[in-house]
Amino acid sequence: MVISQLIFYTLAAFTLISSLFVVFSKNPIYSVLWLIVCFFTIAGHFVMLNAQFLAVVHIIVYSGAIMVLFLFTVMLLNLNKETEPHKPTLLKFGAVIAGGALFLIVIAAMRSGMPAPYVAPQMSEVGYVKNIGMKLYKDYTLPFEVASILFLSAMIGSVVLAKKERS
Amino acid sequence: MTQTIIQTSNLYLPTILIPLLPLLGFFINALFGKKLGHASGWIATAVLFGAFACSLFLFLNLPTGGSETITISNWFYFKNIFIPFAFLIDPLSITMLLVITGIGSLIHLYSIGYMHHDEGFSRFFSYLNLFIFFMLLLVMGNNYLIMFIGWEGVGLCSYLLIGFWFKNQAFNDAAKKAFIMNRIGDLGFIIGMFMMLFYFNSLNFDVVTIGALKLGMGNMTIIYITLFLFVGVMGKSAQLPLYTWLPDAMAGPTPVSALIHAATMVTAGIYMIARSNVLFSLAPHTLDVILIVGTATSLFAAVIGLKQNDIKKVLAYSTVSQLGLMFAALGMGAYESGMFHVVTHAFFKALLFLGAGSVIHAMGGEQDMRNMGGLGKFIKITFATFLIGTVAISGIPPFAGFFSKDEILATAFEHNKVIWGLLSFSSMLTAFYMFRLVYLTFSSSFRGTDEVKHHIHESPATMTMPLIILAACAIIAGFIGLPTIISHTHLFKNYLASVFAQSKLIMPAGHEMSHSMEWILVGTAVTLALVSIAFAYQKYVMQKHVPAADENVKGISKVVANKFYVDEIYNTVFVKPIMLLSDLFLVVVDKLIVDLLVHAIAFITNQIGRALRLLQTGHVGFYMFAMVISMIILLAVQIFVVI
Amino acid sequence: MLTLILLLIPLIASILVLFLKGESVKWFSFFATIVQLIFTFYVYSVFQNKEAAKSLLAINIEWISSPKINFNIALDGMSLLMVFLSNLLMPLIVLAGFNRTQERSHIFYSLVLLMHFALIGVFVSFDGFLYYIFWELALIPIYFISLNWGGVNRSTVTLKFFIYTLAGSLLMLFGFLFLYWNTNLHSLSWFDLTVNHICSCKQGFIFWMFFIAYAIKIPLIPFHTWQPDTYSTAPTQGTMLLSGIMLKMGLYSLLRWLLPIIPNGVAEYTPIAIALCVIGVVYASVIAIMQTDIKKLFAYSSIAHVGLIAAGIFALNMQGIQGGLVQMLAHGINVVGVFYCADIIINRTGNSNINSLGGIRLLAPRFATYFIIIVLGSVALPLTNSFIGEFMLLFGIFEYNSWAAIMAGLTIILGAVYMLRMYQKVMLGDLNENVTVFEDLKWNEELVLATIAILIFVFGIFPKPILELVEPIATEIFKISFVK
Amino acid sequence: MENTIQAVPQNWYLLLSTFMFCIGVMGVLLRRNAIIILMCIELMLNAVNLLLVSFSSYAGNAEGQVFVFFIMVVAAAEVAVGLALLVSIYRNIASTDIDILSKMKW
Amino acid sequence: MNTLIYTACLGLFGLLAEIFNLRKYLIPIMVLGLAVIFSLNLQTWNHPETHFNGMLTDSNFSTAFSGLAIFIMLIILILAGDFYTSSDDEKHISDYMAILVFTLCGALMMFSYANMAMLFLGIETLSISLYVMAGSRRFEVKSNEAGFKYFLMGSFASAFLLFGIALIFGVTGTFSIDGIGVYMRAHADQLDPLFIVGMLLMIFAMLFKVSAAPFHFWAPDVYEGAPSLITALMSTLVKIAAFAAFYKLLSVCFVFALGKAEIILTVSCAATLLIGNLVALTQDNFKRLLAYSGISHAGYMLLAIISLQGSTDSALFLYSAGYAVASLAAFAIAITVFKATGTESISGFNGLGKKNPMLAAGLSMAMLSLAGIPPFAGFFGKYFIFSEAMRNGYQNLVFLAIISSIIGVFYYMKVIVAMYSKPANEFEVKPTFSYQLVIIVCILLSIIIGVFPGLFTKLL
Repeated sequence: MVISQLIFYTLAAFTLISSLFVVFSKNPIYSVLWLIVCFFTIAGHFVMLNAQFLAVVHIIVYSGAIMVLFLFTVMLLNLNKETEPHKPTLLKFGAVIAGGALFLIVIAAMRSGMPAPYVAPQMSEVGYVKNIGMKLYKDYTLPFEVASILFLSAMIGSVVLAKKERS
Repeated sequence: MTQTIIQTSNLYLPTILIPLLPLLGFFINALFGKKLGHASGWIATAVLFGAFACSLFLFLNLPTGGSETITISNWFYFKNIFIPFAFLIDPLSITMLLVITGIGSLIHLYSIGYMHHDEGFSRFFSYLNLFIFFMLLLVMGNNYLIMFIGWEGVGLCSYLLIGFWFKNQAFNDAAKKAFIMNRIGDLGFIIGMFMMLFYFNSLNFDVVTIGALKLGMGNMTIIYITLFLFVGVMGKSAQLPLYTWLPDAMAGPTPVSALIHAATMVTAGIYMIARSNVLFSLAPHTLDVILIVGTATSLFAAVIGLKQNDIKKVLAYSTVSQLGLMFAALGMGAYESGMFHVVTHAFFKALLFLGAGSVIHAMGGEQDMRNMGGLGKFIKITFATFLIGTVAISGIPPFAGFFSKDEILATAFEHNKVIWGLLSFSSMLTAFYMFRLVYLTFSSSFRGTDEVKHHIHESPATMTMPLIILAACAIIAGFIGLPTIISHTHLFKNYLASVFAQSKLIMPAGHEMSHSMEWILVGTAVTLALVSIAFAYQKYVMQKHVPAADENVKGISKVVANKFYVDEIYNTVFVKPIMLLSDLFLVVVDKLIVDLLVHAIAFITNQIGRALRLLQTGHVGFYMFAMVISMIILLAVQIFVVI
Repeated sequence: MLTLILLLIPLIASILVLFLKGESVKWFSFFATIVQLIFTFYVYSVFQNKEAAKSLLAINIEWISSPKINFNIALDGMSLLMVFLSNLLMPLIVLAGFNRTQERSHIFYSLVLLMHFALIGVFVSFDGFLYYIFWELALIPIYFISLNWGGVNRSTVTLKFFIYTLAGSLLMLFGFLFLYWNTNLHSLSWFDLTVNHICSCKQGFIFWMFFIAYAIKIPLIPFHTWQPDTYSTAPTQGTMLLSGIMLKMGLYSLLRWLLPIIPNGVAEYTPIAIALCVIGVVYASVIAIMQTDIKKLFAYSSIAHVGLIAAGIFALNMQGIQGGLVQMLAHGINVVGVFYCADIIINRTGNSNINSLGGIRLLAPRFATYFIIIVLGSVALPLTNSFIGEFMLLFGIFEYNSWAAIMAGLTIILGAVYMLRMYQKVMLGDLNENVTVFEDLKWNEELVLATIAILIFVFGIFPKPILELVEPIATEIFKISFVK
Repeated sequence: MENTIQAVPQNWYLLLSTFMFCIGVMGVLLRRNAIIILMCIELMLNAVNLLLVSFSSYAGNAEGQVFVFFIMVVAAAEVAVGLALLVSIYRNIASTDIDILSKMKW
Repeated sequence: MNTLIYTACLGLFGLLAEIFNLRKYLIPIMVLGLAVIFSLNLQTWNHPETHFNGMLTDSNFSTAFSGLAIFIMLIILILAGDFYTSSDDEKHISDYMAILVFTLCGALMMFSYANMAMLFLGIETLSISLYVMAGSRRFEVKSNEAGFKYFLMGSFASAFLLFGIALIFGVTGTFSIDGIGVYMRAHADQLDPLFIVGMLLMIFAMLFKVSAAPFHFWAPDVYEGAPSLITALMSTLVKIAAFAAFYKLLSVCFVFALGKAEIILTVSCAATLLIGNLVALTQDNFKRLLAYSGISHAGYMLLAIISLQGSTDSALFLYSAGYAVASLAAFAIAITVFKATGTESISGFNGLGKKNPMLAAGLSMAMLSLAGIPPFAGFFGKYFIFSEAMRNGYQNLVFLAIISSIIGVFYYMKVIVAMYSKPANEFEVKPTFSYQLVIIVCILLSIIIGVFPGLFTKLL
């Protein structure tokens, strides 16, 4: 019990710290790296929540694909230095306050409705590949197929946009 | 109330012919005038003689004291109010008809000569015919609305005729002034009619009379009605304070002045009061007002008349003064006397105007008496007839004016000594300035240029004939109304008795005046007239006094010569402020307040748009910031304020 | 069915005319309007036969089921009067343009005929929504006519006009929507609305929604500022349409869609309405006195006249209503006449300032004659068409309040002042140096003016048929509005 | 491991993911570098993922986890397109500062 | 269901066309294909069905809106032929066509979704395609900027949508909209706060998608920067799809919970009306003007959303149709004029009334329809929406809408005034055949809908 709680708190702390670093790092490269850290911690959460398959996919997709893409871009555009001009302090405060306020408001709104800590089913098997596969390929066939259209569109789009040619 | 029965009376045809003939004449002249040339004048005159014949027929065939209503059509109606197009033929209207058609046809005849060289010859006659048509409608209608048609119609014709020589803007101004002043009165008339409609549901004379009788003596409603009607009368009959248009109206051709501004139109007011005598009798306060206004006008105009040098202006003020006298008579309830004076005045004033016209004709258009003198030798017929007219107006027996004026003065003496005094004084002044006119014009030697002197000639027969006829009438017309001291049968009074019978019942009859008293009054009046004539003779014939040139007039004389500056006062008090108001409304209210408000709304809207537009900074960071902030606020409000 | 044909003739003509070119455009439009006029007389003859009229004149078919909107057109005395007025004026308006050249005249006449269609539609609609459609529809052609063929400064002026009137009508739309959902029948049929009144507590609100719309259209002060500019900027035929027929839409609507539908609201606010109207009468008359632009002068005079009509209608009595109806006809004819005269003058001299005109009568006596007749008609001289109407209106106002009548009656005096002043300056006197040549009337101009002059007298001397035509409907409106 | 569900109340996950989401929002508002903003959006999406998985696991409902797949798909697609756009912009203005992109305003 | 599949196939065909060198015939074939799909789509009329285990439902609502969307895309494709004429465009034409058709796929999903996943994917398919299309003029900074702004804000908003979906899933345990609807009905009087927050976050996201204030900021910039044809697409298809999805979402999932969102919706509606119309007053760029006008139209359509308890779908559809045809006509004319004058400013229209009266007349009618003046379709749309809102007791909002309509007329008229009363510029305008066709068809449709609005009122 205590161990799993401990793991949770540690992971949660890491998650938050890393995401804060993502936001506050001056150098984009650091941000990317902190984001990768953050993704790993989230994958850890997934494992904690019996969603092992998802955790794996998460690491592959995010850390493996998306973050590589980010890194590529940062490198490609040669952004690995602190070129970013700073916003006025007032706006910075504003942004922080806005983020905080949003958090407070949402939390306050949800406060009374939080599901009471309850004992979940002894054995949660939903995260197993079998279950997810069943869901995905049985009920969610259409979205699955449609996602390919989305991908196709995004793919062509990216090619069209990023092609380097000038007539 | 709806009379749709086809009239079988033998009076039907002549009655409708009376207005139709002039109307026909109008159409012929208006449509084919150019082609007809001078024949149009004869046509116009002929139709009037026809109308006169018809009027005579009516006069002869209407039983004494009888009256006949001739309904042409049920003109229109609304709610429960029916307005028929109908004519009322009774002694009062016949009297007026005879005067209008009779004098009218003479003046038409005269105009043929007078207007001979004018390029608007046929137009002139079409207007004259149209005028007669409206005047006839005015006196023949059996309800106030028909009367009002005539009332406004004559105003229109007066406008057209005063401004007959439309190239001259001063004449046009005079015409416009006449029309507008009349319209001021007309508003009063209309309001009076509304009150009648409101209280009696009808405008027919008989219905209104019955209704008024039901309301009884001194009822406020009737007082208001009569006061409003009197406002109308003031405009039409040129009483204080709406008289200023009449002297200006002399801008029109002289026959017009004779016909419209002396004999007929301006007496419409008297006719109207006589027609509604019962109403007025029921409203003693109104009568008092009329008496005061009439007396004041009479005196005021007479005073101004003293200092006028334009031959027509003198006559115009004399007309105003005489009208005032008539109103004084009406104001004392002596309707017959008023009417009587209308008739006699019509003759001698028409005569005077036509004579003046003849003089002007002879002088080649010159109207200023200071440039005349000694004309008696050149134009004898004119001089003779003019003199008759002057004597008549001055009240020298046995000319027509004496009888009618004496009657009024006698009534006034009975009624109120002060009024009598004032009216007598006014008569005296009349005699003075009329003889001043005669002396300045006809006696002593010619003061004008030689060129004019050679031009002087007697007028053609078409002009002298009417003069002679009118002069004859001016002599004898008085005999239809001999005073009681001479004869016990007052023909005129008896003829109209049926019309005023009702009023006589209402009004407290004055006690019969003793004969000796009457003789004294007659004597006084005649003496006063003779004295003033003598005074005029002394001043203008003996001393050969010629009025000074305008710029040399000083002091009170100047004030009088300038008509007490009434026009100027009106100009400052009414006209200028309205013009100022007009500009004020346009510039300040319309453009500045109302329009600015409209534009301000548009402007403010636009400015808000401009301000809001600045939110769209183009910075995507700001956009997202704004989104989040508004999201937070909306969430907070939605969740915490309401739930 | 007949009503529908009446409605369709101008519409079809307006489409057909687009395919024509040159002079044939005018002739065709004239022909169409004359056909329409003749047909109107036929419809009138049917109307006289009460039994046949019911089945022949009314159409009521469902157009939209929810919210319920019926294509409900019919003719009653009041509609017929207005239709008659439009159809009478339309040939004159078309004819007036015969000796004028316009660019793209086929579009111009198409718009004119489209406007005609919309106007007829307004007058025959008995469903509030349908009425509203036509009301708005009428605005579009006149806007484009003014915008395309107008004078100086036309874009701002017409835009103001458009937005102003549209603002009013949108408020009216709101009023209609409000009425629809707040009456229990859920219908905008005139027949339903007149029987089934909305609760008195809400009538005051609706009154303002409608009143502002109509006050802008009529126009009453203080909603009038669009009008003088628009009248003087629009091409004359446009001005004739606007002043002759279009502003009658507002007055007609007072009688059709205001009085019988929200009688209590009207009764509640009638003092304010009358005050506005009467003040408007005096105010506009006084302004007209000093106007130097001839078209603006007529525009202000028109404000005064319609103010009087509106005041009479708001006096809420029989003679006021009836007089208002009669006067609408009269004013329509007269105002078209005066604006046409103004156009003839401006067209020939290129000048609209009355101070730099003068002596035209010397050169064009026939024109002068027609002009004075029309002027006299508009100052309501007895035996001209506007006298009876004005008389009844003033009496109506008098019955409501005698002081108001005296104030409104000032129009009799002031009207004469500004009209005669204008006539004197423009037509009389000696020739002004700006006016050296002035051709007398052309055949089409003479035809138009003669027709107007004849109409002025015919309706002035024989007012009874018109009064009888409108009497039943006036009685009905009166009854509906005042039997509580 | 399976016991996490019993040991940690779900509220914590809710709190955690909300907090993370808000950090993402804050980052978006705070930064001017487009790439970092993109990453912050990824952060927000991951917060959602976490929430969905936690709900899914606690309720024993696999749908939540399936949905996470779609979010990943979309995230990937978005990143691809976004970075492509970014590259194309960078070629034109040689910057990834979003505040320079304000040619169109008002 | 079939519609979606066919459309996807058509998109794939577009991609393949490049390979088979069919570039020349591409657009005609695509148009033809869409026409066929349009007619096939009608088959589902009155055959409500659910497909793919509750992922997709065909209903009259979805059929009607799908038909409209297909029609819009058809028009856009017809216009595309003469729009993409530069050599750079020529090269990518099949890509563009495919992406456009995929956009339509996204829209179709948004009409017929029955599961949050489908909604989300539909929105994203639509959006991602549009990010690309908006930025497709990649050598123009404006286009870049438009694409990137749209992208950034769009994905930001998507995140909120997802958070909302997640919360609702947490409470209801399902992504099926019917399932959520069942929960909502069962707990209507005592809704879990999580559910409410989720709902509100979703509403925020949808308000963003429909460009309602205060989430409208992206719209003007993106509309201005995007290629005109894409602007036309965004202001018609995208807006309508977003509204349809919004409507469906609220009416199925949240109808009884809307009391908890009333303030947000009302404020947003009012703000949208005012901001859209007021700011539009000050615009000189025609596309930007239409963007603000689009925002104000969103306000009117939000009125239909707010009063959806009274099932205002017919009114919404009528409004959408009227708005779409008028906008398309306006854009078709505007694109022609832009090409001729080389400027997108309103002053580019100066003197069009003389230069080309037919174009000017067409644009005038389009503007009048957008301004909501009878007898054009725009008026009836407005009328029905106002009427429905009034019925549901939103008098004040209707009044505000009326006021803002008055303001709105002003800027529409500005264009008309420019065309008719300003001196003409030096240019020659001659629309190509396809543009003429589109203009005539759209204007005629606008009038036909205006004359027979009854066809639509009981449609759904």
